[in-house]
Parts: sequence; C-alpha cells; structure tokens
Amino acid sequence: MLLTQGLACLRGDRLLFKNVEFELNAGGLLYVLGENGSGKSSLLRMLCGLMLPESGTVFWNKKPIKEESESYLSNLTYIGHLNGLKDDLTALENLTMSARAAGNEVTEDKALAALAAIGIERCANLPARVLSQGQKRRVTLAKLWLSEGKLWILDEPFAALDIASVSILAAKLGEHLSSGGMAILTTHQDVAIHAQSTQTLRLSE
Amino acid sequence: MLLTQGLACLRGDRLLFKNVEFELNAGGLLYVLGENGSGKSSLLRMLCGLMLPESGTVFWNKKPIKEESESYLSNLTYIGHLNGLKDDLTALENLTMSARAAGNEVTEDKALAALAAIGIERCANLPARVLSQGQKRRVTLAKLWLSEGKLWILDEPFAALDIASVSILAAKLGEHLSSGGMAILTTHQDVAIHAQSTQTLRLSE
Amino acid sequence: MQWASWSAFFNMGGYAFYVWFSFGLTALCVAWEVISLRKRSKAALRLSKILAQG
Amino acid sequence: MNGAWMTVLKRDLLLAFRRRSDVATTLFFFLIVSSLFPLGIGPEPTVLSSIAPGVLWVAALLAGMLSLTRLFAADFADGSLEQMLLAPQPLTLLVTAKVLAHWLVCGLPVVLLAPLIGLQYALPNDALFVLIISLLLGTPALSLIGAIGAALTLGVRGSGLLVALLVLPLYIPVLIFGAGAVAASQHGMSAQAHLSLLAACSLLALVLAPLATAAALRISVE
Amino acid sequence: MNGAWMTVLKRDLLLAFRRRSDVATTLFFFLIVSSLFPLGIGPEPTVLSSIAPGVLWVAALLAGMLSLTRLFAADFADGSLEQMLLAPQPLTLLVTAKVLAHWLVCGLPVVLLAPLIGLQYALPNDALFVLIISLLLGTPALSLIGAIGAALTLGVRGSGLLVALLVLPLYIPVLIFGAGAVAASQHGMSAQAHLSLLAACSLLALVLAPLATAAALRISVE
Amino acid sequence: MSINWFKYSSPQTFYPLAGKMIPWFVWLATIFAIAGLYISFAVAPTDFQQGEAYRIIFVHVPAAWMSMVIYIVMAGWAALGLALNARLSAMMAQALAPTGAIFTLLALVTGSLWGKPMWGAWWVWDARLTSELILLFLYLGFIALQASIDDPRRADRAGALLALVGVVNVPIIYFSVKWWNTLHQGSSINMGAAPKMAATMLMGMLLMALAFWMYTVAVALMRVRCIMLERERSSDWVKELSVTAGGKL
Ligand code: HEM
Ligand SMILES: Nc1ncnc2c1ncn2[C@@H]1O[C@H](COP(=O)(O)OP(=O)(O)OP(=O)(O)O)[C@@H](O)[C@H]1O
Ligand SMILES: Nc1ncnc2c1ncn2[C@@H]1O[C@H](COP(=O)(O)OP(=O)(O)OP(=O)(O)O)[C@@H](O)[C@H]1O
Ligand SMILES: [Mg+2]
Ligand SMILES: [Mg+2]
Repeated sequence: MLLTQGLACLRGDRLLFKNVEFELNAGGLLYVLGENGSGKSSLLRMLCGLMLPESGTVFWNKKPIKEESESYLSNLTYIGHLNGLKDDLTALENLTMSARAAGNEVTEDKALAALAAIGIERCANLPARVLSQGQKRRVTLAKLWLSEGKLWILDEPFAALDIASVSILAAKLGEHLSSGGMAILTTHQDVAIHAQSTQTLRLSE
Repeated sequence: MLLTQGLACLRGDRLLFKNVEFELNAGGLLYVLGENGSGKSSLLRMLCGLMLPESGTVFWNKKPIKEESESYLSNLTYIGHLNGLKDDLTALENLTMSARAAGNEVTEDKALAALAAIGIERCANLPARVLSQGQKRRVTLAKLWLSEGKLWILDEPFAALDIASVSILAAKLGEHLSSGGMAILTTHQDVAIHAQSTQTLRLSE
Repeated sequence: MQWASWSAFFNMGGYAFYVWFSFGLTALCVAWEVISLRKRSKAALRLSKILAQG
Repeated sequence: MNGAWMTVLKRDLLLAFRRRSDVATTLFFFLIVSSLFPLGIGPEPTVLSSIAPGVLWVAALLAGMLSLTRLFAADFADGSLEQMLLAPQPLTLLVTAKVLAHWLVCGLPVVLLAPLIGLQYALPNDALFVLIISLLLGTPALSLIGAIGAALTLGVRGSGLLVALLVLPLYIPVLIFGAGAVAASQHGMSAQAHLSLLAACSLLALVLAPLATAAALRISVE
Repeated sequence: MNGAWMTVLKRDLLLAFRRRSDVATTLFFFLIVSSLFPLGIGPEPTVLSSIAPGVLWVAALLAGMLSLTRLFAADFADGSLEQMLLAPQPLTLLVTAKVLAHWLVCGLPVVLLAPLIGLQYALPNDALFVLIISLLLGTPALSLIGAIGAALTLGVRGSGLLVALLVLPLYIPVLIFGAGAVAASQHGMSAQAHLSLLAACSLLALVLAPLATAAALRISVE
Repeated sequence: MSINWFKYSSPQTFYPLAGKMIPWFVWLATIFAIAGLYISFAVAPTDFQQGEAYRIIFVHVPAAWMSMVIYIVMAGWAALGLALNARLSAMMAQALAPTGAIFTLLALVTGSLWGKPMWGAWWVWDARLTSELILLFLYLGFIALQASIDDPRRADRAGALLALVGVVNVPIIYFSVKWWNTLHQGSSINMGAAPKMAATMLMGMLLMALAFWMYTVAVALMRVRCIMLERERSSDWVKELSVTAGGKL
C-alpha cells in the first residue's frame, strides 16, 4: 500500500541517499538501518511528507501522497526523535490533547487506559517537566494505543526505554501488524517483533 | 599538587555524588568513569571552578583554588563537551584567537604546526561550519599542542575521533605526563596512555 | 550645445554638489556592485579549488 | 474538525495560563515603552495628547510583535509542530486557532490596558473610546500578519530582530488607519472611514495570512 | 593581559564582520522603528521636530536593548564563554572588550545613522550636532547596562522580553538626560548640563557594570 | 516546444550560458548609458524653474522605476520557484534583491538631493517618498531573511514566500500611505507639479532606464553565477571548473 520510487535526499550540499525504493503491504514491517548521520530520520520525514524529496515520489494506495494528503494523514501515526510534550501540561493532558488535535476524539478514560497499558498511569497527573527521559518517551508512545491509523512510522521508538517497556511496545507492534497494520522503524537495538513479512533497508554513506 | 576534599554535587534535588577525594601529583593521570548522567562532567567543571561544589574544596598547591585563581587558571587547560569554535572563523583563526584570548601569545606558524600535529593542516583555512564533527573536535584539541599549562582537564577527548587521531592524542598525553604534567580525563573508550601513576575514580548512582 | 564652458558645465548653475553627488553616487554603486561580485566569484572558485584538491 | 480546532485553542490558552508570567511580560513591555515617551519628550499635556495615538499604537505594535517570536517557537522545539502538520485537519485552520489564542492572551490585554495609558496622555473620553475600538479592530491583523513572520523565522539564527524587520513594514497600514482613527476623533472628525479600513485590513489578513503562515510552517519544519 | 583583551575585541569584531546581516538588522530596526512614529503621528514637521529627541532616543534604546540578547548567547551555546571564564585574565576586563565590540558594532552605527533620521524629523543643525554628541556619550552606558541583563538571562527561557523588563528601567536616567540635551539645544538653551550628567552615567556604568556582568556570567555558566 | 527548458534550468548548463550572456548586456547597458547621459547633459535644455538641478531627474526617475520593477520581477521569479520547485528561479529572485535595494536607495538619495534645493528640506513625509522608504525595508527584510537561513533550499522557499506576501502588501501600503497623507493635511509640496516634460527629457529618462535595466540583467546574471558556485561547491562540475579556472586566479 505504501510504495516509493527513486527517493533521493540532499542535505546541505551532501547527497545522503538516492534511489530508495520499497513496497510495504498490509501486515508488513520495514526496518530502516544505518549509522548515525546516514539519513534515517530524513527518510522517515520524507515518507511523512514533512520533507520534500530531492527527487522521487512516495505513493499511498497508488497515488502520490501530495494528492491524497487527507486520507494519508488520517492513516498515519508518526513518532519522531522529539516527543512533542508540553512541559507545563500533565502526562494525561498531553496525551489527550495531542490525540484530539490530530482529530482523534478520545475520552479521558481511554487515555488513562493507554497510559496504563505502557505502565505509567502513576505519572498521569504529573507535569511532563518532572518526568524522566524514559517516562517522557513512554507518554509519547502511549499514543499508539489510541491510534486508529494503519501506518506507523516510528523513529527510534526503543531509545531510552527500559527492558520491560521495550517488550510491551514490541508486543503492541506485533498486534498492530497481525491486524493488518504496517510499520516502519529505525532502531539501533535488536528487538524481536512478530510480523508476517519483514524487510530491511540499509542506508550507508 | 591538585587535591580535593569531600566534594559533593547537587543537581536539581538529586545528590549526584558526595565525598569525592583524590590527590594528583606531577606525572599523574586520573580517569573519571561512570554511566551517562552520573556526574562526570559536573565533577570536571567543579575542578575547574566553573561550578561551585555543594560542599568540599579543591586545592591547588595546597591552597583553595578560589584564592589562587590566577596562578591556577594559567596552569589549567580545560576542554569540555563543547568545542568553543566559532562557525564563521576558520580553523586557524579559531585556534589562534582562542589561545590568545587565554593569554597565550602564539604565532600563526605555531598554530599551523599544532594543526599539522593532529593531522588537519588541510582544513586550516576552512570555516569551522563546514568541518565534520571529528574535524571540529581535532581543531579544539590542537590547543593542547600550544598549551603551556601543567594541568589538563579533558571531558571525553576521544569522542568523535577516528582511530589515527586517538593514538596521536594518546601519545601527546603520554608526553605531557612524562614531562611532569597532570591530566584528568573522562572517557567511554579504552585507550592506552603511558603514565607514571594512573588512578581511577568511579562515580555511580 | 548648452554649456558656455567646461567650468559652467561643472558648476551646473550652482547646483554642482547636488547633481554631481547624484550621478557620482550612482556610478559608485554600480562600480562597487560589479567589483564586489567579481571578488565574490573568485573567492567561491578558490574555496572550491581547495575542496577539490584537498 | 471543529474538535481539533477547539483543542488547539484550549491547549494554548491552558499553557498561557500555566505561564502567566510570560503573558504579564508583554503587558509590562507595553506599559514601559509607552511610559518612556513622556520621559523623553517632556510632560507638556497638549504635546502628549497630540502624539498619544501614534505612540500608543506603535507601543502596541512593538509589544505584539515581540511577543510573537514565541508563537511557534516552543512547538517547533518540542516537536508539537510536526504533529500539527501531520494532523488530517487543514493546517490553515489550526493556525487560526493558535493565532486566536495568541490574540486573546497578548492582544486583548493590551487593548484593555490602552485606555489607562491613554488617560496618562490626557486623551479626551471619546478619543479613548475610539482608541479601544481601533485596537480591537486592528490588533487581530497584527497577530495574523505577525504569525507569518514568526513562522518564517523559526529555527533561524538571531531571529529576535529579524521578525521585526520582516513584520514591521507590513504593519504600516494598520498603524496608519489605527492611529488615524484616534487622531480624527481627537480633531472632532468622524473616525468611521479609518475604522472601516482597519476592519478591512483585519478581514483580508484573516483570509490570507493563515494560508501564508501554513506555507511558511511547512518550509520551516523541513 | 592586553593581548587577551585585544584578541577578544578583535574576534568579536571579525565575527560581526562575517555576520554582517545580523549587525545590519539592528540598524534597520532602529530605522524602521523611528520611521513608524511619523506614520502614527502625522507628517507635520513642527510636531515631528518637537518629539524627535524623545523618539530617536527611545528607538536607539530599544534597538540597543534588543540586539543585546545576542551579546553572550552564542558564546554560551558554543562553549567559548566557559573558556573565557577560565582565562587567567580578570573576567571583568574581558567583559569590557566584548561590550566595546558590541558598542562599536551596534551602538556606533546607530549614532552615525541618527542624524540622517534627525533630518527626516526636520531637526535643525545644532540640535543634530547635540543629538550625535548625546548619543556618543550615552550609548556606551546603554551597552554596559544591557550587558548585565544579557548575562543574567542567559539560558533562561523566553528571555527576549525578560531582558527588557530588567534593563529598561535602568535605562531611564540615560534617556532623560539624552533626550533632555537635544531638547535643550532645540529651545536655544545650553545642553552642557545634560551632557555632563550623561557622561557621568556612562562613567559610572563603566566602573560598575563590568563587575556585575562578570558576576552574572559566573552564575549563568554553572 | 522543442527547447528543453529543464536542461537550461540546471545550474551546470545555465552557468556557462549566463557567462556568455553577460557581456552582451554589459555592452547594451553601456551604449544606453552613454546615449542617456549625452541627452541628459548635452541635449536637454535648462529648466526655467529649477535651473540645472532638474538634471537629477535622469537618475532619480529611472532608479525609482527600476526599484519597483525589480521587486515585481523578483516576486515573479519567487512565485515560479515556489510553484515549480525550480531552483534556478529561486536563485534568480535572490540575485535580483540586492540590485533592487541599491536602486531603491539611489532613488531615495537622489530624491533627497533634489529635494534640498527645490523644497529646502532633505525629506518630507510625502506619500511617494514614504512608500519608497517602505519598499527599501521590504527589500532588506527579504535579504536579511535569506542571509540568516543556512539551508539554501529552505532559504529559497522562505524568501519566496516573503516576497509574495510583500507583493500583496505593496499596493495596500501605497494606498494607506496616500490616505494617511491626504487625510491629515495637504502636503505643501506636490511632485506632480514638475513642468510638462519635453520629449527630450522623456527620451533621456527612457534611455537611462533602459541602461539600468540592462545593467540589472547583467549584474543579476553575475550574482546568480556566484550563488551557483557557492551552493554547488562540492559538486563535480564546480570542482572541475575551479581547477581549470585555477590558472587565472
Ligand atoms: C527622497 C525623496 C524622493 C523619493 C523617495 C522619490 C521617489 C520617487 C518615486 C518612487 C518615483 C516614481 C514614481 C512613479 O513613477 O510613479 C519618483 C518619480 C519622480 N520624482 Fe521623486 N522622489 C523624491 C524626491 C523628489 C523630488 C525632490 C523631486 C522634484 C522636485 C522629485 C521629482 C520626481 C519626478 C518629476 C518624478 C517622475 C514622476 C512621474 O514619472 O510621474 N522627486 N520619485
Ligand atoms: N539542515 C541541514 N543542513 C545540512 N545538513 C544536515 C541538515 N540536517 C541534517 N543534516 C545532515 O544530514 C545527515 C542525516 O541526518 P539524519 O538525522 O537523517 O541522520 P540519522 O540517520 O537519523 O542519524 P541518527 O542515527 O543519529 O538519528 C546528518 O549527517 C546531518 O548532519
Ligand atoms: N541544571 C540542572 N538541573 C537539574 N539536573 C541537572 C542539571 N544539569 C544536569 N543535571 C543532571 O545531572 C546529572 C549529571 O550530569 P553530567 O553532565 O555531570 O553527567 P555525565 O556523567 O557527564 O554524563 P555523560 O556521560 O552523558 O556526559 C544528569 O542526570 C543531569 O540530568
Ligand atoms: Mg535519526
Ligand atoms: Mg558528560
């Protein structure tokens, strides 16, 4: 359902990669691997449409994402390096409001359940500013439990997580894939995720 | 010559370490080790006098560094996480000016020789902004070849360096120590440095 | 011809300062722009030459 | 659709409430700047009241502009802006919610404070009234146009004064009509024409500025 | 000693030269702000020339203050500030070098541009002359006092307007004497007294401000 | 139809093409300027009201014209660049801006130099003068914005957007300034009152304007070449060029 043709990325005056092509269907998982600075995050941002490719196109259901923007975006859940949390809002407020701002009408109960699922219901009413790095990351990832989108694009989701949370997240990913979802991940860690079809894309300089 | 008594460090409301004590004499090398966030950089900054300790004192030649500030600082060369390079100055300008601003009157030739010693004379006339991470680090480290100070305090000097530069720097450190200098390092890498006496200080949570 | 003599021409009916300043400044701007562009182009070529050879 | 819009508005208002001191800073800036002039110019009431419309409007304009640097900066730094761009709702719409929140928090208080300062400048009552109306009609345009500048200078170095350079020239029509309205009423003329033009400026800005801001945000996030 | 001082000065000047556009922004801000007032107040030359001293001084003050946010920010972010603190030379001395560089780059051009704007405000020749002298004597105080604010707000969020709050009240004496000098000469009186007071302000600031700035820097770097 | 525009819009092919075009425009500019200067100083008669000072018109008016034309052309290139994501268009917009700013400045300065002997004041807050001043600010904003963004592609697009916003605003600014002036009080000076222009004067102004125009094209091409060299610094064609041109450096 997600298809790319001849993607190339220019940063400054350096060509990070060119001719990146893959096809991702329902239930498929794609790993994007490479060293620091090889362009993984740039690729994911391109797939989301946040960055314009130097050349090439990204297709969703056979149409360029530019033309299909609304249906594509309502199917997309992206979590980048940045958490997108407001220091002055509580974990719960952060989660509810960011879901609602993305057009996903969630109740407080649902949001609380999502926080519980990833094991931080305890912090629900603490302002994000006092949370530790890993806890912040988990509040952000709780969004996945509320997501109704088919395509998940996650930039180093396991970074800063402790072992227990990593396996919770891996299980959630497996569940998403087995129910016909798609996922694209970058990671520097080795995590087992259960998927029907797994592809690997390696970026190198 | 450098002596600490009962150093403690409080960050936010967390006590990072307490009761850190050591003595470092001519020719001595001190490794400061510990996980990320255990307080290594904070300790080094305390030793320089950039941060006030929560309790305890740092002595230079038996006097608290506060009282001996001028003689201490003119013997000290500190290189932290940050490179202190100006993007818009060339590598050579950066090196010369930062040495001169520290009261060390160097000629351009000397500075060029320092750059050559660490293998980046080629980049001497490029603005720092176009240098790669490792090249930037090397321009900063070139200061050691110009330094006349006895005490070197280096925060992760080997980070971002390639193998060749690591051994050049290790050799320089060995030379400094054998001529009666002192050095305090943090590092996550295993590098062999030739020293008369080596101590290790491990910070843990 | 308008001008009785060269000095009349340069005097511009008493408005020499204003007229010649205007025209002179214009010429100066033009010259400065052209020269600075040539310099800039040379500097760019020199830098990429360093990059090419280094 | 509406839900997302309301959420963005509510979130920004909530954040402003939790950060009350930031909001107060804008007001103080307005107060201090407009109090500097009597110090620089002298206490003569007739002079002061004749320059009051211009000075108050310029102070409002500077306060609004300087508070604008913050409009998207925090969202940009913490990643919320990316998420806003990826929402299925049109970005233009969400931008209006953010600008409305900014206006409610920074524009409206300035409007309410202005008559107080107007009194210090010995403005007569009906001019004070026109001052409030003109600020009410004009400050939305300031927020809307300023948003373009704020979006364009996201992540740019030394952005503090750059916003000023981009935005102040675009503010000039608003300044002219706004100060003109007050001056007209001071001279016993009708402020009607100026006020209508001011409203027209705001309407035009309401139509065009969110589009431009959204485009600028997309460019900045890249 | 002298060498380090000269080097800091030279480096900052060189950097300013390489970043000309940043410097230019300050000047343009000054220009734009002082052009806004006629637009708000009206083109009448007599009114304009009577408010010119105050307006020009306030604009200079705002431009100086807003450009100050940058004074230590880059050094703080890239680590040069740490190195400056570790230099064996007294920090107070190095601070004066940085402030001098800032004044040469942001203050002096404003002083030189001011008469041009004074012409736009129909100031007579001798008032223009006093304007230049007063700015020459007064702007160093602005830079010196502003440096304290810039050092205090390093690494504090939303610092843009916070600096304003800290610094503007301290600027008031300078504003009063500066604008007063020009106004006095406009009214045919001697500007001597005002100018002496202005010079006294600058001298006092020269003695005290570097000490305070150095202390503030030590606190911020921790 | 047969021309492949995309070929010429790549910097690598446009660079030498521009290099060949520059001398032509320089020559044209020189010829027009000589003719224009000849008319302005030798042919045009003395004005019975303003004396010789009126000869400033031969730089003032063409400079004022160019300042406006260049802004529009610049915005046009910017819009094209934004719409087609064409790098060359954005570079052209960037290359035009400084020249536009210079002409604006020249119009202001020569206007002042004219105003002093004619009105007795260097400056009045007249609608036309004020809007020319604001135009200068718009140019400067564009230049400053582009100068402070490091990523050139982003700088292009941000600058283009600003230029477009400015173009929408220019008429609004112009009319508001006009209104402002007329509503407050009648300005005592009216520039429209200049004497009916003789055909020779018009001719002189037109020639000078043409000279400025050709000069603008030549300078913009020169600047666009510099921008290409700087941006594609690490590409093969620039490296090759720099090495072959090395002897001349
Ligand atoms: C700083 C002062 C001045 C500025 C900024 C300025 C600006 C301009 C501008 C923008 C134009 C072009 C307008 C158009 O073609 O529609 C123009 C044209 C002109 N200016 Fe000025 N001007 C200034 C001073 C003067 C003075 C002092 C005079 C004469 C006393 C003057 C006489 C003219 C004339 C005759 C034209 C041509 C009008 C036309 O083509 O319709 N200007 N000026
Ligand atoms: N605005 C920019 N201008 C120039 N170069 C840039 C810019 N942004 C990023 N880069 C460079 O692009 C490269 C790719 O960055 P990217 O973030 O995509 O890497 P990554 O593979 O995700 O690395 P990591 O594993 O560290 O997350 C880096 O080398 C970076 O320096
Ligand atoms: N201003 C501050 N307020 C509160 N906590 C802080 C502050 N600055 C640092 N810390 C905390 O102090 C701890 C020690 O930081 P420090 O930089 O000394 O660690 P480190 O051992 O050098 O780590 P690394 O190996 O990553 O360099 C960290 O956990 C950090 O979160
Ligand atoms: Mg990454
Ligand atoms: Mg550390």
